Amino acid sequence: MSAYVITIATLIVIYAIVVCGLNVIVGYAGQISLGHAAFFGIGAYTAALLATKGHFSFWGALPLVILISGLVGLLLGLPSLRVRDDFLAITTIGINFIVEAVFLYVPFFGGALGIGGIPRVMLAGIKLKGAAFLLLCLFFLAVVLAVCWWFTRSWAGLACFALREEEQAAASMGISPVRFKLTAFVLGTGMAGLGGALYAHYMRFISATDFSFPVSITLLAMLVIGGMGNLWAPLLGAVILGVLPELFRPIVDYRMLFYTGLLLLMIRFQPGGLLGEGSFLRRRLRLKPGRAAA
Amino acid sequence: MLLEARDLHVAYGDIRAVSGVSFRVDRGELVSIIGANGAGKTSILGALMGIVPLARGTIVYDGDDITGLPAFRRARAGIRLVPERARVFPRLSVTENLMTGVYRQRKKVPLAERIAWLYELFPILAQRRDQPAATLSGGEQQQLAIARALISDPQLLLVDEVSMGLMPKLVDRVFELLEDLNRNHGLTILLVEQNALASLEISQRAYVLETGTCVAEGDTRDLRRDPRIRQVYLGSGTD
Amino acid sequence: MSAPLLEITGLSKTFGGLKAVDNVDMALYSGEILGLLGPNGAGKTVCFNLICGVYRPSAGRIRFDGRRIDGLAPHEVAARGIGRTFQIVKPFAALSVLENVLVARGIRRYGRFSRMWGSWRGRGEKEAAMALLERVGLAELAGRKAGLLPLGNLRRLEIARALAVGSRLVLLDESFSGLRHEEIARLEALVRRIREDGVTILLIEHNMRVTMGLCDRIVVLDHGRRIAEGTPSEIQHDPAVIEAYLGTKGKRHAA
Amino acid sequence: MHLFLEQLLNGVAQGAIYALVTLGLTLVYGILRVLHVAHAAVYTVGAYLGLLVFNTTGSLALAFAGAMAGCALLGVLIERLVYFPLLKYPPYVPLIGSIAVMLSIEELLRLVAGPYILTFPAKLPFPALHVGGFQISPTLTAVYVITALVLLVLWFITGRTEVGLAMRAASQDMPVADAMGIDSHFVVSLTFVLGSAIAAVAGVLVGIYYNQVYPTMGSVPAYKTLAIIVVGGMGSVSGAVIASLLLGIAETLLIGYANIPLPRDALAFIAMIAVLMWRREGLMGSGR
Repeated sequence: MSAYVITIATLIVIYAIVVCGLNVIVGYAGQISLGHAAFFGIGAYTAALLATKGHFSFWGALPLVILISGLVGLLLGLPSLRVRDDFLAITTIGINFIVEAVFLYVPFFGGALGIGGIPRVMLAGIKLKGAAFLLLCLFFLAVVLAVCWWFTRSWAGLACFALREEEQAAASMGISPVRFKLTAFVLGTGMAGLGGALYAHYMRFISATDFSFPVSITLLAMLVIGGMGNLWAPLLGAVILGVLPELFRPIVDYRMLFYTGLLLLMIRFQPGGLLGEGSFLRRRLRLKPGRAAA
Repeated sequence: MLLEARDLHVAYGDIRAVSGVSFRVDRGELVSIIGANGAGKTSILGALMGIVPLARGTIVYDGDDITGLPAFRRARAGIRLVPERARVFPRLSVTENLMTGVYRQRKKVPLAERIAWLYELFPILAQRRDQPAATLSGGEQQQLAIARALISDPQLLLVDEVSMGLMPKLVDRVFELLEDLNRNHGLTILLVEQNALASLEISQRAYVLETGTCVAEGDTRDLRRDPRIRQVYLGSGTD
Repeated sequence: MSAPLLEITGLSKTFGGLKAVDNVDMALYSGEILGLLGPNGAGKTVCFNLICGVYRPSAGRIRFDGRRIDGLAPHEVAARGIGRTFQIVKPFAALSVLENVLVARGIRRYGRFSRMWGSWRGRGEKEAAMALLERVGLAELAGRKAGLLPLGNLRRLEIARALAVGSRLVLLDESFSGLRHEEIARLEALVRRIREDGVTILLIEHNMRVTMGLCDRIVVLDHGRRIAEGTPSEIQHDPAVIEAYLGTKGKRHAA
Repeated sequence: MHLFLEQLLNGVAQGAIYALVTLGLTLVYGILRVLHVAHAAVYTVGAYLGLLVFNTTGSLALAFAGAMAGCALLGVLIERLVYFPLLKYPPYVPLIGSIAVMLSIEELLRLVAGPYILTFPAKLPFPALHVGGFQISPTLTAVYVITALVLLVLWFITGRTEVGLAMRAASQDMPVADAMGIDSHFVVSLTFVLGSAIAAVAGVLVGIYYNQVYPTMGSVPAYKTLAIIVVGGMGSVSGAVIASLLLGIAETLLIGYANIPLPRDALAFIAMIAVLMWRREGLMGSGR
C-alpha cells in the first residue's frame, strides 16, 4: 500500500470512530448534536497537552483522555436536557463555536499556533507509523464497534431507543430521561475523545480549525449518508465521504460543491440515509427490515 | 339546498374518526349534529371547512362540488367556521382578529356597519378592542371567534362546540344569539354540539352521531323524545 | 373493606387561575375495574396525569399500596409498579412489537446503574415478553414493526407494555376511542380477562356504553369536581350526570 | 469620552446590520418553525448581485433593487424546493437541509466569482452628520438611515397592510387562517420574499461598509443570527431587533475596553446558552 492510501485510510478510520460516538448520541438516543467536532477537539487537545506538557505516554494518557472527554460531554450535555429539538441543535452549534474559540484564544491551548511536537505512539518500544498506526486505529475502531454493538444489546441501549422513539412512553416504563440521555452523551463524547487522541498523535500537530463547525457538519453528513442508528453507518459514511473527495481530486475545485450537494440531495430525497429504512440501497440489496439497532 | 355532504370519511392515520356520514343543510335552516365526545363531530366540520383532509366523500356547496377546494377558497365562497375552543389569534388584537375575517373581502361588506353591529352584539369586545386576544377570558374569546366568523356576512356558519368550557349563563346567551341570527337574519347554521338538549331546542333538524356514524336523524321535535339520544350519551336504554 | 390499592384524597390541580381538578377523592380497591368518566374538559385526563406523575398536584395526596406517590416523576411512578396506556397511542415505532414489550420488561433494570448493562436478547426475557403478547393476542405479530400496526393492535400492545410494568395496577386512558364496534367488543373481553387474572384497572373513557358494561364502579367528574360515584345503573339515573352529559335545556326554557 | 462615543456608534451600526440579517430568519422561524441557516447565503448572494449590478450599471439604486429581486427569488426557491417537502420530518431534517443549501451556495459563489475578496467601491450618497462637534461618517449614516427605513417599511407592511395581518395570523394558527380565507402557502412564500429582500439590503450594505465581498462572508452570520433569535425569543421581531443591537454594542465595547480573552464571535453563543439556561423562551419570548 502506498503511503498516500495509508494516510487516507487512517483518517477514515479515525473519523469512523468519532462518528460512532455521534451515532450513539444522535442515532441511538435521538439527541441531535451539531457540535460533535468540539468533543473530537477536546479529546485531541487533552491528549496533546498530556503528551507535550505532562509527558504522559499515549497509553498512560488514553484512559484520562476518554474520561475527561466523557466528563466534559456530561457537563455540556446538561443543557441538552433543558432544551429540545431545534433549541438543542442551536445549543450544540454554540458549544462548538465556544470550544473552538477557547482553543484559539486561550494561550494555554497554544492559541492560533496550535500544539505541535506531539510524539508518535510507542508500542513495545517501537514507534508506530504508517501501516502500523493504521492497524492500531483499526484495533480501536473494532473496540468501538464492539462497544456500540454491545450497547445496542444492553438494557441501557434499549432504554435509549425507547427514549428516541417516544419519551413519554419510555418514562412510563421506568426509564429516566435524564439518566439515559446523559449516559448516551458520555459514551458518545468518550468515543469522540478517543478519536481525538488518535488524531493528535497521528497528525502530531493540531490547531483549533481542525475541530471547527464545518467538521461537525462533515461528521453529521457521514452519519446521515450512512443511515443514522445503524451500527455500520459510521464506517460506510466515513468511507464514502473520505474516498469520494480523493476520487474527485482531478476536479479539485468542485470537490466541496459535490460534497455539500450530496448532503443536500441525501437529506432531501433520502432522509433515512443509505442504510435507512426503505432506502434504495436496502431495496437493492434486499436487506431485511432493520432490528432495533438497525 | 345550500350544503350537501355525502358519505364523508375522515381518518387520522389509522384512526377512523368519521365513517360514512351523509347530511344536508337547506338555506335558512339551523341544523345540529350532536353526539358524545369522540363521536367525530369536530372532524366533520374540519372536513367541511377544508382544514381536515377527507379520506372519501363528496361535499356540494351552493350547487358546486367543493370537495377538492382549499380551505381559503371555501372561506371566500361564504363558509365560515367558529372553531372548537375559539382558536382566536392570540397575539393579534381584538380588532385585528376581526379584520382577518374579512381578508380580501373588505369591499364586499359595509365594514364600518358590520363592526358597529358586532360591537353592539358583544359590547365586551368593543371595550377590549386593542387588547391582544390572549388576554381575553375563555368566554370572551368564544364571542370574538363568533364575531370574526360573522363579520364577512357568511352564507353558511359552522359552529363547533361553542358551549364547551363556557359558564351556563353564557351558553344560554350564545344559543339565544345563534337562534336570533337564524330566525331574524336568515343565516344558515350548522351546529356541532355535545350539549344535546340546548342545541335541539334551537335547531329545526338534527343528526345524532355515535363513534363516527350517524345513528339517528330527523326533526328535532321527534328527536327530543327519541330514546336513542339518551342511549348514545349514557349507554343505557335498550339493555 | 380492606385498604384501597390506590387512594386519592383532596387532589387539586390549578393551571393559571383555572382549577382543572378540584378537591377530588377517589379510592380503587384490589381486583376491581373503576371507571373515571366525564364530558370533554371535565378534568379526567389531568387527573390521570397527576396519578402518573406527568403533573405535580397543587394539593392533595395519592397513595399506592399505602405509600405516597404524588410528586414523583413518571419513571418513578412506573418503577413503583403502575402501568399505563396513552389516549393517543405512543408505540416505539421503529422497534418491533416484541421489542416494545421488552422495553417495558426492563422496568426492573433501569433503576440501577449496575443492572442496565446486561443483554435484553436473552431467551428468558424473550419468552416472558412472548407470554405477555400471547395474553393480549399479538403473539403472531411479535416480529412486526410497531409503527406499522393498525390502531386496534397498538391499543393491545400498549396494554401488554402496561402489564409488564404494572402487574397489579394498570391505568387505561381511553383505550377504546377510534376503534370499530367489533374491535371494541374484543378489547372489552381482553380487559375482563386481565381483571380475572387479578389485575386492578382504572379506566378513563368517554364511550359510555363500554364503561357501563365493564366497570364495577364509576366516578364522574365535571368541571374538575367529582359530581357522582356509584354503580353503572346508579350513574345512569343520576340527575347531575344526565345534566353534565346531555346539557340543560337553557334557563329561559326551563323557567 | 470621544472614543467611547465612537465605539458606541460603531456598535449600533454593527447591531443594525445584525438586525437586518436576523429579521428574515425571525420571520421564517415565526411562520414555518424552520431554522433558516441558508438565509445567510441569501445575504451573501445579495452582496454579489449588488456588486454585479453596480459594476455593470454604476447605479447604487439599481444595485439594491437587483439584489433584492434576485434574493427574493432565491428565497422562494429554497422554500418551495427544500423546506416545504421536508416540513413533515423532525426539525433537524430541514435544519441539516438548510445547512447543506448554505454550504452549496457558498461553494457555487466561490466557483463562479472566485475565492478572493472583491471590493465594493461604491460611495453611499449620504452626508456626514455633525452632532455636537462630533462627526458621523457617511457610511455609518447610511447604515443607520437604511436600517431605520427597512424597519419602518417592515413595520408598515406587517402592522398596517392586509397582507401583513395575514402573515401574522398565519404564523399564529395556519389552519384557522386558511379558514378565514387566507392563502397561507402564498403568505409563507411572501414571508420568504420579504425576509430575503431585507437580507439583500444587508448584504449590499455590509459589502460597502467593509468594502469587501467574499464567498464565506455569510458563515459567521449564519450561526450567530441563530443565537440572536434564541436570545430575542424565537420568532419575535422586536426581540430580534433588540437582541441584535445589544449584541452589536456589547461586542464592540467589550473588544474596545474589556480585555476578554475570547473572540467576539463566541460572545453571542455564550449569551445564548446563558439565556437558554435562565429562560427557555428567550428574552422576549411569548412562551408558546
